[in-house]
Amino acid sequence: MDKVVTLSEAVASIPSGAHVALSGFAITRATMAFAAEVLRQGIRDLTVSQCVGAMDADLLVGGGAVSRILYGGGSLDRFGRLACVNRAIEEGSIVAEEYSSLSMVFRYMAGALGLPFVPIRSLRGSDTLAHLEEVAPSATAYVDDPFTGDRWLALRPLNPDVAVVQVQVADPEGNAWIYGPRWDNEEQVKASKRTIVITEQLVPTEVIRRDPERTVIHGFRVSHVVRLPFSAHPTAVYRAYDYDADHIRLYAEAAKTPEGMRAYLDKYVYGVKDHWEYLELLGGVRHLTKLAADPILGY
Amino acid sequence: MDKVVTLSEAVASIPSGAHVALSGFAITRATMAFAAEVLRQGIRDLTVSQCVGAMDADLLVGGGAVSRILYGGGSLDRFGRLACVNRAIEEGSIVAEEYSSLSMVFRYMAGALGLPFVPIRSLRGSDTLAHLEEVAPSATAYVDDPFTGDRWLALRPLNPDVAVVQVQVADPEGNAWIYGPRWDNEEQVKASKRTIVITEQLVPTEVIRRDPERTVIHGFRVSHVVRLPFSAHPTAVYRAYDYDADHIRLYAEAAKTPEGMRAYLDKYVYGVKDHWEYLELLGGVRHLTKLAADPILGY
Amino acid sequence: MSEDVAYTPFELMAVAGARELKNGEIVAVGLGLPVVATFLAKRTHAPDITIMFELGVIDPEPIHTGVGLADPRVWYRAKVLSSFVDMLGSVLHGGRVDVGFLGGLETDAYGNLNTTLLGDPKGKFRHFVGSGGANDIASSSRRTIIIIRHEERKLKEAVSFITSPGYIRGDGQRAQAGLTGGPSRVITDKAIFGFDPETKRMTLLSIHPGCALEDVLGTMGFKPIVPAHVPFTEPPTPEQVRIIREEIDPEGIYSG
Amino acid sequence: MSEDVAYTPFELMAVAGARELKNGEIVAVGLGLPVVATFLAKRTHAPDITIMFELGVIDPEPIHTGVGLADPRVWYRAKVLSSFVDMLGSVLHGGRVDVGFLGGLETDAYGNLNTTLLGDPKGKFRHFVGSGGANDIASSSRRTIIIIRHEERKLKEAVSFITSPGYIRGDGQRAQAGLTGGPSRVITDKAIFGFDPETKRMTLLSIHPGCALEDVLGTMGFKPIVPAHVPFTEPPTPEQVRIIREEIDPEGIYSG
Repeated sequence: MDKVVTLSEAVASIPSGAHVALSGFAITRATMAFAAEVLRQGIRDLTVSQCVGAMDADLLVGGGAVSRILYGGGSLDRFGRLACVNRAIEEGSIVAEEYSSLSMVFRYMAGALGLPFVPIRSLRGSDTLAHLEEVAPSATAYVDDPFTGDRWLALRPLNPDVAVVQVQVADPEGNAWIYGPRWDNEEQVKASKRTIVITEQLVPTEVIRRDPERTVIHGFRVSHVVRLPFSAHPTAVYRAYDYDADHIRLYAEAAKTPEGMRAYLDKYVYGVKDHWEYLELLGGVRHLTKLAADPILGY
Repeated sequence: MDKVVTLSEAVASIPSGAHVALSGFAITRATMAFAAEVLRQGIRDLTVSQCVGAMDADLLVGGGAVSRILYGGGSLDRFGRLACVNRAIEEGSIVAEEYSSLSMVFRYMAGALGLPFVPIRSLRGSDTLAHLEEVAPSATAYVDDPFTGDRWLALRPLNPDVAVVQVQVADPEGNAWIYGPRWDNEEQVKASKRTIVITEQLVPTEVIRRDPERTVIHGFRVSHVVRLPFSAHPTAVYRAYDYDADHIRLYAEAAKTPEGMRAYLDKYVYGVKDHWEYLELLGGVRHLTKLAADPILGY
Repeated sequence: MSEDVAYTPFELMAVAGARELKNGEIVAVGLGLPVVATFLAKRTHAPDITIMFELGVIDPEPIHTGVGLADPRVWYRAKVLSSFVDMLGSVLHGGRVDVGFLGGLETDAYGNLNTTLLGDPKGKFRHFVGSGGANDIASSSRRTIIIIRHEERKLKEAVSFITSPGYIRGDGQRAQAGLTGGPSRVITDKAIFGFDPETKRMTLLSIHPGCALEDVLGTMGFKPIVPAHVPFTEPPTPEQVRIIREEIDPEGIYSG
Repeated sequence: MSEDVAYTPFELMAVAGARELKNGEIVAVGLGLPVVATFLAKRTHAPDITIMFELGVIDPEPIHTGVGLADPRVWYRAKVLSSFVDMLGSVLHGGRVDVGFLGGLETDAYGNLNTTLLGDPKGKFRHFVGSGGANDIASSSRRTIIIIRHEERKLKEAVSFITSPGYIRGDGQRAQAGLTGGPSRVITDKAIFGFDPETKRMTLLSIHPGCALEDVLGTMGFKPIVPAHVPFTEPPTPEQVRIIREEIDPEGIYSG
């Protein structure tokens, strides 16, 4: 079944208020083109989740599309903080459920495996848990190990409405491969009601059948497949292109103030019709060619 | 760290009474050379486990090395039943904890992830569970979902003393790749205290670093690496060699009676000094060449 | 028309099984006739079916017949090669499987399946294959379809050992065990059965062409619910028979 | 001898961290000095160390310095590229990690770490990176080593927010939270600290060459336990400094 559509068609399938799991990790495989299109379409009141906060979540929060975030903390690595997310938390303009990387991925895993809950050693004794119990009292509970009687923290399964995942290779059905570490992406996809795959390379299913051990996303879980080059820009896609350090610095500087962020959005999100215009604004083929990954190094 | 040893050295590390998780599934990637060497060394009183019983467990039981088996049922596919396992169960000469494939792999998974227990929907309402509660009262319990109050069956984590896994590619540290479906092998390795890797191909770590997404067994979990060709014979190793249908038929016929099994063991296990002599007894290179897998088909 | 087509009872069973599958459904299958039925559906009215084998295989396209799930022949050209946790965990236990397709040594009036042992579990018995993924599939699929030979010893009032629960002994016992779903059809070489919505007892739905009601009832170990009017099963079409014989099971191993 | 070697405070911290690692140990590290220290140990006295990054990376051999764990530069030549569940689940929560190597905004007398916020959690505060895998590593590693700048605002009697628990407020509170392990060392640019076996309060173990006790105590926000005799920290060897400068951090990003 051919599920290939344009980015705007895929984004249009997401209603305001939906829970969207994002594939980004800091400055890599972040769903940037997706986030920009969400803002252009005026989708609002989203819940976004990911184990480690990334630039995609920061752009969505900066554009006012998010009312709740579930994440394990995050940054732009050495480029700086997730300024928009942090400011929104400090101002109380979004509700932030803060976890750790493992407690987030265990919530996705429980959702994926159909477990009613999952016990975990993390979070206990921390203010992170104390804060979480305030903002999301139904996300955690305590359970006694029926074998030893020991008390354990239990996490509620997480089942997002849709996972949006940036991959290197996919076929028209949505069967997809991810090169490099996959962090929480497999569990996000398996826990979500459906998945939107955004891929660098679109290949015939014939190619998938040649190396099926690599297929970490099953086609039947996928509702839309979008083939869009540099759709994670300015973040990196391993074996495809490197992060655009200059642009991330420009973003990090702009995001420090609401005014700066406003100007960034006006120019790079609202100032362009779509991702193709965005790429031209950056300098088109000439600029993007500089980011192409070395085939051996992968960056 | 170089962990490459001979099969007999690796087998000698296993004390009688140990719990050994085996990588076989029916007639594929069964640890046959390992099982034969266990019998030749006179190791006894083993507990063996695997999600689906395979020819390796049947040979070990037929040779009297097993006192307890944990498995989800099994057969030699269309070649017949696991005659030795079934006979031992019927005679009561071994204790059989029978599960389903998922409940077995969930026990391994809980052991791998350090979960104190794992809830599951399977087994309830079955005589399989009723029987399990008799022979292994401490393997299961009931737990209430702290979020909904629903009652769930809970499984105790499983942590075998050693996993023995038949792979296609490994390096001297034990980093290993498995081609084809991996069934329960990843969870067996991660749940076990240590792992013995038996590989068709021994490659430099340099090769592992070229395709690290394939590394499903981490070197640090491995105590011994054995490089031994056709070490799963007569079962199949995907992309290496096909199963030896004639030999499996010969085995299935022999295994139907204790006398037949005795004769098989005397000839193919005790009648040879080691795996090399076994391969010569089969007909050496000339016979084995017929089993070599087609590079495209994988069998 | 199709009346003219010669077909074997197994071909009819496979076709009847295929008809139960809707396009787009996710199907968990063991080997044998269920595979023939599912591949037939995928090649005819249900091209978007997803076929799943428990050990970690999705949508293979075998060109040789295998001896079982462990045979690399049945993995050929798969889209996914993964693991039990992926298939039985994230697909099945995760609630994604629409249909579980099962066979067995014996089934009973409430669709319970026995693949474990025959005889007296406490005394003398003969032990067989056991569950594998069957119990998991029977417990977590939205519905299950049972394909079994129509013999008195295989269709009993109560199986001697419940490996995979159907409706247990009726009376909401399946729900009390925390299970939803349950068997929707039992397909034999003489008839097709469903289950009474209230009592969950097996109910005769159709009789295969050429079989008589007495023959159907006289060769089973219990009395199913028999409605006033029982139609004949729709026979296979020439195209369905051709696909089975030429494409799916040319060696006639499962449907010959 | 080593007295002659010129080294930066960060190089000394990295070397002190490396000395804490035994050969064959499994080490979970965040980026920065912990990585420099771990790579140094692996290239010197502990070649069989296994290095793990939470997002799914084991034993990489980077040839370029990365900006963070998400930078493909730090994944280069890894032996394993997998996932959070594999690393933080089966390796860390599964009980295989010997040492967790952590940094933070601030730590305190009981080795609790704050990477979440500064200010009043209930009122005006500034929010930072949060936990990532830090809380998980602090909760499930056999022991943790903390590397942090020696400043009054970073070494407090009690952190303003416990992101990753050390011994909490002492008195067996860590065990009461169901946790074993805990911090074993705190390495700053002026001294090395351990924890009192009984009270779990931070205890001065050694002072770096060139620092005075008054200087060490005068620049921290609480009073650690100070034994009668406090030795000087062993300085880096010329070889250790060479390896850091030429092989591990040639651009001096972490240790310059």
